[in-house]
Amino acid sequence: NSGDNNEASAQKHKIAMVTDAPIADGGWTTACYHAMLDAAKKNGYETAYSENVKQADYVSMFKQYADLGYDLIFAPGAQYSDAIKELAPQYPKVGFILLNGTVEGIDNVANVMPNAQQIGYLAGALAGLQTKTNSIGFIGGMELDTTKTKLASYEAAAKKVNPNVSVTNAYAGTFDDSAKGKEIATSMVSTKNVDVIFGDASAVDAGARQGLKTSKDRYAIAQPGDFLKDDPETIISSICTDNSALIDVCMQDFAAGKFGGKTVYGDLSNGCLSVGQFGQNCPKEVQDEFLKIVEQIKDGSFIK
Amino acid sequence: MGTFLRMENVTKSFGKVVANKNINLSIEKGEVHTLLGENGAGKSTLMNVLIGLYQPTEGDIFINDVKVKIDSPAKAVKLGIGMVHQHFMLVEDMTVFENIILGITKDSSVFIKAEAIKKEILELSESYGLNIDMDKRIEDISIGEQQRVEILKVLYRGAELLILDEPTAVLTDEEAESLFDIIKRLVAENKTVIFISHKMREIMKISDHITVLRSGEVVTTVKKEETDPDILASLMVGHEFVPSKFDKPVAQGEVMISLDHICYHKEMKHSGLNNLSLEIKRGEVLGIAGVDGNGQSQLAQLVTGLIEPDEGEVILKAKKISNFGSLEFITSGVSHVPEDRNKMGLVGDMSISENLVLKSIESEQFSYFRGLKLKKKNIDAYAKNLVEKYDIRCSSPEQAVKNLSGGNQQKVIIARELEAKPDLLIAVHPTRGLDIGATNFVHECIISARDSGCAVLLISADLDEVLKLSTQISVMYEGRLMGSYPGDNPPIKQISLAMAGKQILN
Amino acid sequence: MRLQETFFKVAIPLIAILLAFLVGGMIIVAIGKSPMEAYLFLFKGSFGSEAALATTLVKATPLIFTGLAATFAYRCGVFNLGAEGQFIMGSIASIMVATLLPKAVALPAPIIFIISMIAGIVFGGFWGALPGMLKVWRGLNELIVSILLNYVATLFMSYLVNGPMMERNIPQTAAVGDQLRIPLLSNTMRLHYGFFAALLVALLIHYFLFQTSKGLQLRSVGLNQMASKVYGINVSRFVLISFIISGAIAGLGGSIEVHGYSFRLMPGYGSGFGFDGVAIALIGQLNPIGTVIAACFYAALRTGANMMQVASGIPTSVVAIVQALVIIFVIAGTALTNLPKTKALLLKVFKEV
Amino acid sequence: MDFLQELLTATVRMTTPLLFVALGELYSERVGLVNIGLDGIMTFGASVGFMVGFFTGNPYLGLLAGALAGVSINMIFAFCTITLSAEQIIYGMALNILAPALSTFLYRMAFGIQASLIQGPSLQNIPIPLLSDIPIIGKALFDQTFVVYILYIIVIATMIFFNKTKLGLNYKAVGEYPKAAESLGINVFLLKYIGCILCGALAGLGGAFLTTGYINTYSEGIVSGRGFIALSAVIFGRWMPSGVVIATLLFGFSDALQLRLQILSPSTPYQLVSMLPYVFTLVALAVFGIKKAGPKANGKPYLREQH
Ligand SMILES: Nc1ncnc2c1ncn2[C@@H]1O[C@H](COP(=O)(O)OP(=O)(O)OP(=O)(O)O)[C@@H](O)[C@H]1O
Ligand SMILES: Nc1ncnc2c1ncn2[C@@H]1O[C@H](COP(=O)(O)OP(=O)(O)OP(=O)(O)O)[C@@H](O)[C@H]1O
Ligand SMILES: [Mg+2]
Ligand SMILES: [Mg+2]
Repeated sequence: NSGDNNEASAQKHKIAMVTDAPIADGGWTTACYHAMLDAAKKNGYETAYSENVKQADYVSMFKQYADLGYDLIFAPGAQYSDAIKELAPQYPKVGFILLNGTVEGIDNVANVMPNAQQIGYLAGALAGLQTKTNSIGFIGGMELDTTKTKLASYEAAAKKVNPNVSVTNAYAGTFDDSAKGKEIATSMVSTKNVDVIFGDASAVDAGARQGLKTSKDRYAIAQPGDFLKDDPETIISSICTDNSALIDVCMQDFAAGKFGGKTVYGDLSNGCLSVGQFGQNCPKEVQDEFLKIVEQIKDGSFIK
Repeated sequence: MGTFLRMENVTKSFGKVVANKNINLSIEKGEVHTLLGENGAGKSTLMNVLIGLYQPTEGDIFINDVKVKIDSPAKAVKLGIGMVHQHFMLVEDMTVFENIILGITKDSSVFIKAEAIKKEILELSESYGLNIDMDKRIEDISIGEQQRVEILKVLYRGAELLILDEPTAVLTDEEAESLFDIIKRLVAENKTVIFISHKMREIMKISDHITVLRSGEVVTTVKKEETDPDILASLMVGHEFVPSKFDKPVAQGEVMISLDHICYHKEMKHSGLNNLSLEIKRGEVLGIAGVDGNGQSQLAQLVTGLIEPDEGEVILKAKKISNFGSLEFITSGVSHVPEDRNKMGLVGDMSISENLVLKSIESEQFSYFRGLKLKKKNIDAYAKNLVEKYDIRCSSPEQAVKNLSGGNQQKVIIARELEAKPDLLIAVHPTRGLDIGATNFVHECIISARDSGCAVLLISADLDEVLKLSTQISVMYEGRLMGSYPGDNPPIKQISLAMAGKQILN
Repeated sequence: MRLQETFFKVAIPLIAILLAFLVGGMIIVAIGKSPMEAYLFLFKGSFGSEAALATTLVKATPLIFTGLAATFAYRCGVFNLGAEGQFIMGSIASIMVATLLPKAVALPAPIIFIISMIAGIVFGGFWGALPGMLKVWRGLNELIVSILLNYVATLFMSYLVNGPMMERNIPQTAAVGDQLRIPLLSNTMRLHYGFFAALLVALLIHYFLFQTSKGLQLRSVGLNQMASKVYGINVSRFVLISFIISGAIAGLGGSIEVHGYSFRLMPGYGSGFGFDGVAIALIGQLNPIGTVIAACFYAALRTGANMMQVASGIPTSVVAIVQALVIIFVIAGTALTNLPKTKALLLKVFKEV
Repeated sequence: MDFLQELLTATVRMTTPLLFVALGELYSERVGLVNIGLDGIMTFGASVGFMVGFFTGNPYLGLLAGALAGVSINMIFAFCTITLSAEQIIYGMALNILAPALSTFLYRMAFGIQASLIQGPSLQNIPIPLLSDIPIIGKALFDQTFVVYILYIIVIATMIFFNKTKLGLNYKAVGEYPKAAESLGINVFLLKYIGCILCGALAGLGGAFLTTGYINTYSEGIVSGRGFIALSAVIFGRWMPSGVVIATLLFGFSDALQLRLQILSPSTPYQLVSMLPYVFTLVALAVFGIKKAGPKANGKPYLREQH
């Protein structure tokens, strides 16, 4: 039976992910799930997941996995911090990986932080270069901390490369109503003549891209995967976040017995962040200019 | 003439209640066959079996000697059976016209050809003397008018066999007469009628055969010529039956209630009140005769506080009412037997005992601390007592009121209202649907209330009843009172004329 | 006869559950898992241990409150589909009192706790009063008003959680302080006393509905408004008050959830509780005690399902399918026994036996 | 000008799924069945419609499949509430649990967990000559997909059905007083089943429109409460086809407007702006008032041989 701790660890390590969204949201959650799968494959872990978990149930879900002898528990968001804080001390042998959040002072918690600022810079710079109407948009799902950071740096970067640009933003209030994404995009186009949109709202983004398609010369910057083939006309490029590298680091730490108590950052320099393929509607000049800026962002010289 | 319809060993039970037991009945083509029986004897149930609303637990039905299985009313319609139900089958939110044409498949058109059908119905209603405004909604017309709609409905369908379950309960004699004319015409056209009524006079007048039911079983079937009302009454109740007679002393008591030039929506002739004044003294029964739908409902609602007059004053126990609302009237000792027992008189889903005590539940008899804890034992005992006293036929006082027969539902209301020992009793069609024994009993109750000093306002479409009980009689017509007549030796002719609005006396 | 009837009352739901498991089992087999193991975990997860039982009862607590709120309104003949909004408003009131009041004035914890409960009751009652008032005074359909108010309450909570009451850049409010939390039964039985408060409220409502005059009158209003009017009952007042009380019950449920279990508000808080409550009230046959039992049943399915999902790795969707099947079959089973035809059949069978 | 036209186009687009579902509910409620499982039926229609559209490459087949899927899942509701006379609210809830779960299950069986949402074929707009050139409203009303035109026809047919036909009258009578209807030879059970079939088909279509006509992907939260809004719209529309059209248009319009306001005033918290459609409706309701209570027998189980 899977409840037996020693036996289980003697065989194969196990990692479980708990998420409040559907695992197949075609955005953030799916990306995290695939990251876990990739890292698990590399390190020979068994995986499990629980989706659509309500916030009130985080603790009991973590606990159930811990009781079942899981070695690592992966929590993809700052909203899991409290639950981890409550439970981690009770299960010192279990490693908790917290993505996008920080819990300090507990040894068996590893914080994993893709650099949201860099993501915002990348998207903002590209949008600022691409726009012809000098009006760009940003769609958020919920007002998460990382979302706000991305928005702020998106705006800063865009203004830096194109001082005349204005940024419009909207929150969908959901990550999974793709129809709403379409409406937000079309209204951004019609009210503010927005021509490039960067979305941070999973399934909503897919809808937004379809909204953009209804007018001419409107483009999207996708994330967190390289989604170009989904819509090569609308997408000019993707800002890719590869969390698997970060989870991989955690797994290796775990094997080496030095897990936790620290924050693992992910950015352009360690390959966690990258720029995806360019779409057919992204002019060569823009691409060249942008790639230069990517280097500046990487070495920290873009905005100080 | 052969046997048109035959029921063989029909039994119908609802769970443990056996409503019909081994019924054998044969009905000839072109006759009027009357079913007679006490309240709860099983008449309606048997007819509901015939129309396909209920499935018999056992037994067979034959039409023209062919065995039929009537498993739905649709089947019954196909077999040419139509029924006027005791509890109306009218959709309240629809107009009279819409109710009449519901379910009709006379022509094959998809759309409703309103103009043509209306004309047809109008002709029909005129030829039978059943006048009714076809564009009014059922909600807005009186019980009497609803009855007329029900009759029109079956007539328009042109059934071979018509079942009329107490169609005359709320009709005036004159209206009943025209219904009898209709029935005669139908029979002349070789149609068959099953008629249910508690009124002996009507039964003796219209029937060819009479089948008496008692406790769900057939007692006997007799030819009208070979029987008389007394024999029938005894057959029905199982012992000899002598109706009571009442004297009519002149009332000396103080005035309980007086209405002074009351107006209420007087522009709506039939459902308004126009400059109406009256007073009722203790020890007096004021009978209001009239065709239902001439403002009687509004009058009853006014003197029970359910509606407020536009003009005029209501003085109750020498106090001018300023605050209308039924609570005010109830606490002043007004009891109300409302016209529509299902809608206004009873909470069908509650038990008999709950319905009996609901109005006085906060009295010391039924609860501690004005309602904080019910005295269940007292309530049970009280209900048991009333069930016995008023002869409410039920399986137990815990039975839901909606499962009682129509007559027994009425008895529950009578019991509750009279036990409150009222100073003023408003009784609207108080014996509607009651059998003769029960009717007699209710009459005795009303008179004994009168004798103990209660003032009574009796509103009834049954002129006999008004004549029998009233010490004073008025007639209502189009929202007005048409004169006042003594209860002793009343001028029946004048009253009848006044009911038709034909004569105004001073 | 009686005995046999009760036997059927118990047997039919059990058979229904078995059937639901059977159908669900086929799906589980189809995805290559073992249904026996899955169901074992379902049971283990809901009743299998003290901890599991505690979780079940803790989860049942808010559902009991929203279920009672629905029951109470239903009994007065009005549909309160707004228990979710009222629950949320009650929770908002409590979280405000519990997190802000101690900062403003120094009051002993029990006093703050009581103020918080009252605030929950008042806010919930107020949110329930709105559809009540609009129904009584403007003739509006309470169903639609209460649904719309759910959305407003949820968005209002989302606003607070993301705006003025946000804590540490995470969309959630600050937590209720330790001394304001409802104590647990014991360390092994991690069930807070709020559950017993829910039981108490259920008993009170049961007493009110069936032992007091106002309860009788309320039920009569629920069954026949016109007749109740004739009986001298002030129907509008009953409708309004029952809405307020219904809302207050839900609001109190919110307060207790905040102080007993969730300790803070966050996105998605309370979602679905209102509709679950209505279903629970109906499954419990609009009887307060029945409502408690139905809520526990519902909660057991939920917690057991979590365990089943985690332990046997069955996807959440399949778990939800099994849950829905259980509800579908159980209610269908009871409905089947209530049909006149089945009743007659049973009667016959018993006669022959 | 452009803003207005675009606002109206968005209104029509956002109203379409709502109106489909609301009409379905209208057919259900007028025959006495309150179905609160609309979200579930829609979700099932959306997922099945999407999958069929994807695998056949034909969005029209997707629509058809969505309607059929809606009908089939609603048969659970129909059987339990009509044949077994069970409580309607419970079965509505049950559909809301079952159908989305079933959708997810089938969708993942078909596609697994992909990195991004699968894209299917989508309906193309078919501008109607002349009509679509009418200023302002022309484009909004007559440069739409095939489904929207179908919807116009359904609306008109529904109005005629309820107001002019015999069957419509009988149908309404069943919702008001089934026993009376039955006593007149109307087949209550049949009409109730028809009501469920229509409700399932229309709600399924509404869902399928989301994934084939509105956008061409399926995500698990795609329906997001639209069923409940449609339910409210039926009540707000006083159980009349024309009323339902107006009510859904009001919801659609205020939602479209709300999104635009949110974009025009980014400093106002979006939650407060999002409240607008609901508050707007509440105020409209309070001002106009509704005295009607809906079909009398609505929500009540109908048992033969019982009072
Ligand atoms: N649906 C039902 N469920 C249970 N009992 C019923 C039902 N319908 C009728 N009964 C019972 O069957 C018996 C016969 O009722 P029925 O209505 O046929 O009487 P009736 O002869 O028509 O009386 P009345 O003259 O008062 O109308 C009554 O005892 C009644 O309580
Ligand atoms: N016009 C109406 N509109 C709505 N409900 C009605 C109407 N008439 C009667 N009812 C309801 O129908 C129920 C009883 O009527 P039903 O026709 O079933 O009795 P029945 O068995 O025919 O009675 P009986 O045996 O006395 O003739 C009552 O609860 C009443 O409230
Ligand atoms: Mg009868
Ligand atoms: Mg009867």
